[in-house]
Amino acid sequence: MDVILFLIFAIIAVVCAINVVVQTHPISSAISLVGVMGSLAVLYLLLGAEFIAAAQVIVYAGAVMVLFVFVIMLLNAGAEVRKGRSLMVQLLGVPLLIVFLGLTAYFVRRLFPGDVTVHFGGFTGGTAQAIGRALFTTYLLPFEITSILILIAIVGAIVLARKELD
Amino acid sequence: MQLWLIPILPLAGFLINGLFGRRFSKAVVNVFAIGSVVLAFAWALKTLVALAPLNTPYTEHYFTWIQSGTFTLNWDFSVDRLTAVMLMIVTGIGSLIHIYSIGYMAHEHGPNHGGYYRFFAYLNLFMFFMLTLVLGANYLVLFVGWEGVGLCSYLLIGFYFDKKFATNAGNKAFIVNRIGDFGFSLAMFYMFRSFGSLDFGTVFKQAPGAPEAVLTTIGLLLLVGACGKSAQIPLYVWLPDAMAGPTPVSALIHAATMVTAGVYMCARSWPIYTHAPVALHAIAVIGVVTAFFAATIGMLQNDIKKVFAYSTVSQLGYMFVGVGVGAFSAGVYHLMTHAFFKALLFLGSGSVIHALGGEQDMRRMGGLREKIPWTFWTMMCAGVAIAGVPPFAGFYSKDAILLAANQSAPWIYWVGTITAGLTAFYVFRAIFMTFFGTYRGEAHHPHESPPVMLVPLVILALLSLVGGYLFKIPEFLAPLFPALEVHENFTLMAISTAAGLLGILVAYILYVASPGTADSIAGSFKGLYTLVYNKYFVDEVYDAAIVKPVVNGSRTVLWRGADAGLIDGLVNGAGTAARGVGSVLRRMQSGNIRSYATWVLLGSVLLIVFSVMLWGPLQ
Amino acid sequence: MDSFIVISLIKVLVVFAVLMTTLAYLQWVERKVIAHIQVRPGPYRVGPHGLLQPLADVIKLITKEDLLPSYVNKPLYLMAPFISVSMALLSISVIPFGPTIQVGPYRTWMQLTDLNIGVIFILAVSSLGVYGIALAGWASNNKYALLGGLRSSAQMISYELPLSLAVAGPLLLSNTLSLRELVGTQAGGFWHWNVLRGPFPQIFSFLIFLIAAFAETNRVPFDLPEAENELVAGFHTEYSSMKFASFFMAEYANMITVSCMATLLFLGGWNAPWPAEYGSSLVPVFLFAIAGVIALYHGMNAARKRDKYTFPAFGVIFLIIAGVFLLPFVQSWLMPLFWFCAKTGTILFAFMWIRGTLPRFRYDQLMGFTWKFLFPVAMLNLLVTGFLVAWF
Amino acid sequence: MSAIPISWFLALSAVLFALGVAGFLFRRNIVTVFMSIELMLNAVNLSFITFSYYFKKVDGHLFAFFVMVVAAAEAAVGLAIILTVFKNRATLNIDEVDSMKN
Repeated sequence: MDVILFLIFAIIAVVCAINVVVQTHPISSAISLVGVMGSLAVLYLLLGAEFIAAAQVIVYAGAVMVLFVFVIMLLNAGAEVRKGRSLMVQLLGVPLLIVFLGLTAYFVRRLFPGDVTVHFGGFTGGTAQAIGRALFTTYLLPFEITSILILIAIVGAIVLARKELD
Repeated sequence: MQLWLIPILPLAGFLINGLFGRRFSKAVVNVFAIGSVVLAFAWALKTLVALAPLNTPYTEHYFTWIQSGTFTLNWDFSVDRLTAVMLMIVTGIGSLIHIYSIGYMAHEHGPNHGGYYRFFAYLNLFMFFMLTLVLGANYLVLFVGWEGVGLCSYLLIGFYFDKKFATNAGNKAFIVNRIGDFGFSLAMFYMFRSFGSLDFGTVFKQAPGAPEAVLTTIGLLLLVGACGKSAQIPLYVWLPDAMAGPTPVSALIHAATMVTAGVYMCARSWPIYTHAPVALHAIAVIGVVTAFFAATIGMLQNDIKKVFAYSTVSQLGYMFVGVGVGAFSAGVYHLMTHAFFKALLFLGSGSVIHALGGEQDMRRMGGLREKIPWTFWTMMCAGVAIAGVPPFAGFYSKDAILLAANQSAPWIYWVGTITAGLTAFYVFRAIFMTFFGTYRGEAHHPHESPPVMLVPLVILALLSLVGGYLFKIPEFLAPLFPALEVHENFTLMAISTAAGLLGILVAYILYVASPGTADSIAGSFKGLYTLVYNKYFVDEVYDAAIVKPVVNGSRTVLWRGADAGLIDGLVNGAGTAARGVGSVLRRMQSGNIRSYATWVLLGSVLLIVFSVMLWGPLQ
Repeated sequence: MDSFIVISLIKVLVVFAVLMTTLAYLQWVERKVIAHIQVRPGPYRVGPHGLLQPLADVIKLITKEDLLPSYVNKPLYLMAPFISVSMALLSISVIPFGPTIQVGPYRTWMQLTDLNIGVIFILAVSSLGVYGIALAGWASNNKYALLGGLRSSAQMISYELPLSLAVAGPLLLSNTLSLRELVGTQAGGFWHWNVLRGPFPQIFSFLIFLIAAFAETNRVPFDLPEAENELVAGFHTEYSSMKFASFFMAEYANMITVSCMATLLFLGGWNAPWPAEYGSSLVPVFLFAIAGVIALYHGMNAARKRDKYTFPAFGVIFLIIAGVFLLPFVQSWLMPLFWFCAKTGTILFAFMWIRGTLPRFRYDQLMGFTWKFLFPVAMLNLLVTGFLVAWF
Repeated sequence: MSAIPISWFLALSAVLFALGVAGFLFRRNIVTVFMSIELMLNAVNLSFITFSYYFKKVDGHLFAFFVMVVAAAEAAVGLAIILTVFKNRATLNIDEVDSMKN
């Protein structure tokens, strides 16, 4: 059951991620990305991270990506124009990516041999209560700093998007 | 007990006057400036009464100032009997001089018409730092006050900053003091290294067990600091020049309080010195040499304030002698009586100068006895006090020092006695030249000072007369310092008193009974006269031996050679090299984000590869 | 395990069927209510009192030609109504309608599934609903639709903030995220409902929630995404037949969801307003009996010919329902269901009432209202609630 | 067979991350590039959650939470910048936004 769920959503995630990269139109990419995020949320649930799963949907899919879609709609951005090029990317891009993937695969195999497995309900520490507790005790300072960061981001976004900049 | 209130009050006065004084009328400035100091005096008095009998030090902890590794330094204030004496002197004399200043500075605008509030703001700031110095419970807090009073001294010497000589004098004081402070800093470093602390209590507890070499080094380094602050040979040269400041400043800072900080610090460090006899002896020798040396210079000065400036140097030498022969309480005793009569002498001379509209040269004074009688009589009181005429203040303290010196090293006693005679001579020379004979100055009708100036004079005169008898400092401080068995010796007392009386007599003969004799004597000892009159050419020697080489060396080697050639060359070369490398490397900066991202990816891949190569595959 | 699947399947079917019917008839009720507010009879022709009107509408929408304009972005155009309606229906799945029900040997909750983060789940799913409207607006390739889509995404993101903050208030009081437990903490009478409960009654929260819910569901006075006199029909200008019906269904399903949420969060869910020993279980009996009597009375004095038969029929049905409520063995689950439906229905009625009463906001007023008024007030309310909860 | 090896999750995370990198490298539209970054962040989040499961500690969730918050802030500012860039240059092609060159 768990394996099937994992496979389904992992495949959805990968397919959507590929779609993000290959689609020429940004809005298709955006919708695909929402798909990735949604399937990741399911995987989070599988890993016992129910709060993060909900937060993933609310924050990422519900707010960040809506913002993306909103901006795409606002700019009415069309499909990508293939103009300009970078020799660097063309020469090194693909080989480097393959090397990178190979290295990560090596590390994952090396560090996490198959004896550790995941099954639903194997970890129940991800409740909203547990996260809230950690957030307001151990991680209080990062939390406060993050809130300041968000405040700065709000101010920055407003300043940047003001009409006077025209 | 809220010890912090004592220094904070003047600080508040400084902040108020310093920030808003420009908008205040003089009356308002007076209220804040004098009020804060008088309140500090009152609070200090109340605190000390409440803390009596103060057999053990009372310490207050405020906050941890520095915390670094094993080094912890607290901002603590502490009061013991020595501090109590200093507190009373500083706040009491300070209050009197503040009050006096109202009258003295009444017509003072100073540069930029900001003189009045600026003067009182600095004076209050000085009080703050001086009280911090006195109250500090460790060497660093003391050092804060030490540096702070140095700053205020600099600011106040250069009070007339539109006058070149005033700013020069300020710079001189500041720079000479740096040498002393350098010694003090080294002493603190070494102290921390040896004892791991700068707290008085901790250091003094460990001092008896420490090697003598360590203690001697620390003691000598501290002595360097004390020499700078208290104007001892060879660092005394700044004090005579410091007279460029207003007279109340000379009285408060350069006679009564700040310059005695060195004596205070040496007395405070007695546990170190008692176990370092070499350093202790060095104090005595420096003290007695300075006392004699400065007294001879003082004999021939014509500027009334210069006379008292050299006198101050000389008397500080006496205090050092007291400390140096192990009679710490006698040194502090003289510190107190000296504060009374020297402040009075300065304030009196200020009154004279005020009466004559700024005239400072004694050759153009004379016959002022009837014109300004209050000033005359109060200065007479100071004169007999400093001359060591029994039973006035100076007699007690000077006698205590000389007796102790005799026990330690008779030659110090004899030099000190001769100096006592010289002291009596030059002080009365000044008084006779000023108040006796006929008026030699130009027109300008001399007038008596206002009551606000006279009241402090009278109070100080009373203190000069009876202060030595009233405040028996050696008995008060007896529990604090190691007991020094001093045998009463009436012969020696009689000799030193006679020396003082002889000095007065000679001065009377030379400057009142038969004026003109002095000049003929000077003529017959032409060479010696010129040497002493020009202060032994010490300033010139320093200039030739230290200042010129340093300036020239800086100009040719450091500036032209090192700075322009080497450093600039390096900087310029670095710039050129960077541009050369940059012109190659900038090809990487294609302005194309995607190629940058490729670099990042390449970097991270290499990072992983390297980390594998370095640490091997994990697990 | 098997019984779990079977029961779940049955529950899904039941809820789906009931929900679809409710959706259809909600439309009828709304038309009727607004008609009566505007002093006109409303749908009247199809069936008695237009009762068969929804059926007729459905038939019309299904049989209508399904236009697919040539200039649209096809995949997204087709996906948009699907997203809308599925997100709207998804949130129903965690809403409990009542306590446990005993069917033979099986005991089950009147709820499809219970999440211990149920409240957050509903917020998450409702935040995804924006995509339907935004994509519909964009994929239609029509300026009115695009404007509608833009407006709706901005509006829904903006109003989600006060909505979430308002939800947080009762959550603080109840100290749980599970909708079931939420109701459990409010049992014992209306003074235990979160809207009135100490230490800080969530009245402000409730009002903010309602206002934000109106905006989230794009209802009057916040129906700017489809403002017909400005934007023709906003984001669904280009949609027709079943695709249009999907948006319609989504809107009404969302209304039901938020009404259920309001009931669960603030109004004590299926708890009776006062305990049964004081006769709260007789309320539905009386209500239905009175309705039945009135219907019978009208049937006897029929104004029109048809009423002679319809009114008595309704009267009898109402009386039977009243009787059913008296049966003790159904009372245990029927009473909670009744109270839940009554509360939800009241809020739904408020939706319609306000639609019939208030004019539409201007767009800048709409945004200013949420950012400058609703959001700060919700924040303040949350702060005060938090402090008081921590205090007591 | 109802348990998934933990390495599968990490492999999925790596694949998603690599796809994000690929998107960053090969796409020219600023918005898409930005979305690739979000994809990478999501991949990292998956790793965090997986490690959290592995160590049976909640800390990984907190990291993921902070990543989300920072990503939200980043999106707000980043999109504002994109809007401004588009206003000033009327292009979304990342290769044309290179005035820092030279």
